[in-house]
Amino acid sequence: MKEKLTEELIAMRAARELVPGDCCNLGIGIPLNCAAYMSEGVLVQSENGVLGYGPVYDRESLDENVERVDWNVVDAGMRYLEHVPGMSFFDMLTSFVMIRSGRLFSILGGLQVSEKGDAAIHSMSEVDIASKIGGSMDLAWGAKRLIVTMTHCSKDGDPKIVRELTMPVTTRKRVDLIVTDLAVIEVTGSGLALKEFAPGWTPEEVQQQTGATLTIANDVREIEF
Amino acid sequence: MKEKLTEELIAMRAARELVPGDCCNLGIGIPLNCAAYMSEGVLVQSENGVLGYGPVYDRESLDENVERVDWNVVDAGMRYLEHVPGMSFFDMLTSFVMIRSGRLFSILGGLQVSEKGDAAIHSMSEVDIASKIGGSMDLAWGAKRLIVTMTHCSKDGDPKIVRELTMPVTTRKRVDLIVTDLAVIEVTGSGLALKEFAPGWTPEEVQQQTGATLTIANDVREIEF
Amino acid sequence: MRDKICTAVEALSEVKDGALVAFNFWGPGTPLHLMKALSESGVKDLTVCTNNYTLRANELREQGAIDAAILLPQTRKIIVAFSGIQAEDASASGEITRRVQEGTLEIENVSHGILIERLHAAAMCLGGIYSPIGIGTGLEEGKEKRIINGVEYIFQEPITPDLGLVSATKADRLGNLVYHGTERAANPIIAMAAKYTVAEVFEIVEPGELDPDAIVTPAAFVDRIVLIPSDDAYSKEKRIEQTLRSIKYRLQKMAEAEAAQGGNA
Amino acid sequence: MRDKICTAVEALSEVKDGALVAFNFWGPGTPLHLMKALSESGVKDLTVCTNNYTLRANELREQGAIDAAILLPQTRKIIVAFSGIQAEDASASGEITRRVQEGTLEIENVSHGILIERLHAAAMCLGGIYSPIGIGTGLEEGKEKRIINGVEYIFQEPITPDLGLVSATKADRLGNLVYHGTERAANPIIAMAAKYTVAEVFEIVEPGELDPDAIVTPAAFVDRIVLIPSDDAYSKEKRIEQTLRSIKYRLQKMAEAEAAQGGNA
Repeated sequence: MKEKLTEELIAMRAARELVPGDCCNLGIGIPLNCAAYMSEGVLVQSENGVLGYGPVYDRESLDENVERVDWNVVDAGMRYLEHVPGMSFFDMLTSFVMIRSGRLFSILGGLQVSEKGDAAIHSMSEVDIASKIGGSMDLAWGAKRLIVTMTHCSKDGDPKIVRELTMPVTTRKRVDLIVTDLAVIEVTGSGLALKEFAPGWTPEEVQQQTGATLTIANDVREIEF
Repeated sequence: MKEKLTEELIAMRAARELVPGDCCNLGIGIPLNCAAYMSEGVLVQSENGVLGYGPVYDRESLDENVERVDWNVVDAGMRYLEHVPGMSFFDMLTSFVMIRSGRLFSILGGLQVSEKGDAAIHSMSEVDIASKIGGSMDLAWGAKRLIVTMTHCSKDGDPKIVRELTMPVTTRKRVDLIVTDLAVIEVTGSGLALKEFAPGWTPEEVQQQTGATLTIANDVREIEF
Repeated sequence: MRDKICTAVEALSEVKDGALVAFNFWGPGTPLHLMKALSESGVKDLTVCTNNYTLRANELREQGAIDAAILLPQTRKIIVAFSGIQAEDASASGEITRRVQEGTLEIENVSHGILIERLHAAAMCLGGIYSPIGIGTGLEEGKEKRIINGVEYIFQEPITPDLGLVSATKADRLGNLVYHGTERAANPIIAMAAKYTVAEVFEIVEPGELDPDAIVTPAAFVDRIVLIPSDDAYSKEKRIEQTLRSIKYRLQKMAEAEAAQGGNA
Repeated sequence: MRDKICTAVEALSEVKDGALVAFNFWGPGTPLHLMKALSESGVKDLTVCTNNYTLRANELREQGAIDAAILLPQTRKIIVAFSGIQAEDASASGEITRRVQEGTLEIENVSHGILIERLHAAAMCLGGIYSPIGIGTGLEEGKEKRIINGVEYIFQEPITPDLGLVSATKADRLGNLVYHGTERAANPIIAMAAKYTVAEVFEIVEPGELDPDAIVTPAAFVDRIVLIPSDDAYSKEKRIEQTLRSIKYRLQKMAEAEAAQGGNA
């Protein structure tokens, strides 16, 4: 039976889009795993007001490190951060200027992406009254390059790459690249271009699991790790 | 011959409007003199980004103090400031939030004030092409209380307090108090109220030098020093 | 000199029914001491504006952890960018659902950026702004739109808090504030946007002890300073204890969920 | 790692004709080294956006003092809040008058607050804002106005600099900047608003040497860092000398004016 990529491998592949000197915000879910695979010199940002953070304390070991942890330093997902040289703290106004103005790559999780580059990223809260928009709309709109990482299909096997979104829209026409457990797909002005596929899979099999038409790039190839 | 108040005395009278804890911006000209007469505990602001400054270096003695002067600390009028406890530096965005949002008293110089509380504060540049608006419009609009200090009449003897402005308008309906070398006049919803007059003058004499009708306050009195 | 230093009760004594109150809720930098005091103040019909409205589990709340729902009985409207309202272990969740359905509670969803730009628009005394965020999404419903230089924008009104509750590391007696780490977040913007700003701090020092280049919120923006008592339920130490409890609780829940899944497989 | 550190010539090599360039001009915090380099770069048709356009006297200019008019031959438009253009001792003044009259130079007058809010609107990627400043004054001419909640506002478009020239005390190698004193002024806002930001600094340190709480402009906003050479005409020492000369000159002029008045009396 063919294996799909693990979340770790999706994150590893997405992280490779960045080079030292780039600044980047990582959304909740798969994107958070990218931090471990980033080239040294990529500055990671979090919307509550920090740029250039490095390792994150392991939640399991936090109480063993009570003396060492700086309890005033968390990322947007409330993970405690170690101090690293070159880190800076700032207010949310500065943070959202940074986020909107095309200076950051955004790697975000996705619920659905359309062939036009629309994306459903935020979910509604458990009781479906209040939303979990958070920073996702700003991050998606303002990114230098918007990379969505997600499983290719939902748990029920429905394609998450579709012609038209059926879920609440987070952003319109902003997705640049989709990295899934089956493929790397570029969103172009003329639709979706399959650039890479997971080891052991074929472009045709990827198309079968996709709810929109893929054009096969001339240089399509297997994802390499 | 009757004396008019000196610029120093105008400044002294205007400074008395403030109590410790108040924050205040002082415009160029007569208002700058107010600093010397402020109660301790009044925080003086300058629009380039400083709050809570105290003594200003005497220009004549700057080169004797080259070692002591902090060349990075000036007010809007490019006067070098001594460091005092509680001073803070900030950017112009923060400065203009402070200026606009009713947290500061503004004491500004005036070219003309109308009976409606309009004021001409900024002049045009020497060549009459570019303006000297600076921070005056923001300071006038956003002041907790706008106090205009000026000579009662121009050098040519024309009244500077008038029915309608004839000079370029800096602000409309914002002046609260006018302190001149002849009088202290409140701008009310129903016109100008003479509150105090210079020692040796009478309300009638002040009216003669004024281009708009003054109502004489019930408690009108001589300015006391 | 007018003394800005007082207790939370004194600082909040003049807050009126119907006030719009804003605070930062994002781990460090959350004004828990003032939120608690506000919940006990008796004011009602509040509009609560916060970046995050995340409910704590009942078990943690019983141990002293609080969240914005401590104000829920006094709240008629919530303006929020991110809500974490978990039905299964936070009973306030049911109350929110019920009250929204019966029409006694309104929720306005925004993004973090929209929340901040609207607060900042208030600070600058603007009448409104054209924001690019939310075009083509549910957030544009009922809003005025306008195309400027070929780009579509949504008109956003400023949010002017009547009361800003702010959390900072230190204040001097004049009201200058410094923040450490990510506690800064929305605090400086709330201090500038609010008509009346109360800051809770862990330490008060004399003027001159704070580096004038490092002061983030200048004294002009702070109306009252409240020192958190060392034996307070929201002292520095107590907050760390609550954080550790909350992390353990979350890990335990995750372990339980995994075990349950394993059982089903 | 991409190195952001380079010379002024390298940093400005890709600036295009017609660019909108913004810089702070307010004593300390003025990017004199970069302004000089830009004046020698050959780019033309610039729009120059600065808080103050104050001309230095010829005598001081001859001794090395510069002002925004060093860019005048390359400038087609000036956006400015405060102009000090003294006809009698600054010959650039005559040039400005002549060029405005012949139509080869345009001047747009704003207030300091309007300049800053328009730069900040650009930083936030807004389409425009409704500002309360200038209602009933000459600044409302030709502008769209709107009444919101009973208050009248003027529509202001963002100002987006193609090039931001910034002056700071120190940078680290990543581009994080710290400012000292009132040199801060408009610099952090220009850094955020510009599409391409070049910072001149007096010192470059290693990452980790700047306090993360005290960094004002985070590295993401800085594209190039230029260290001012110690033998530069705009080194720290040379600036102090120029300042002292300028103050002496002003005092001397005032004394002369008083003597002349005395003679007339």
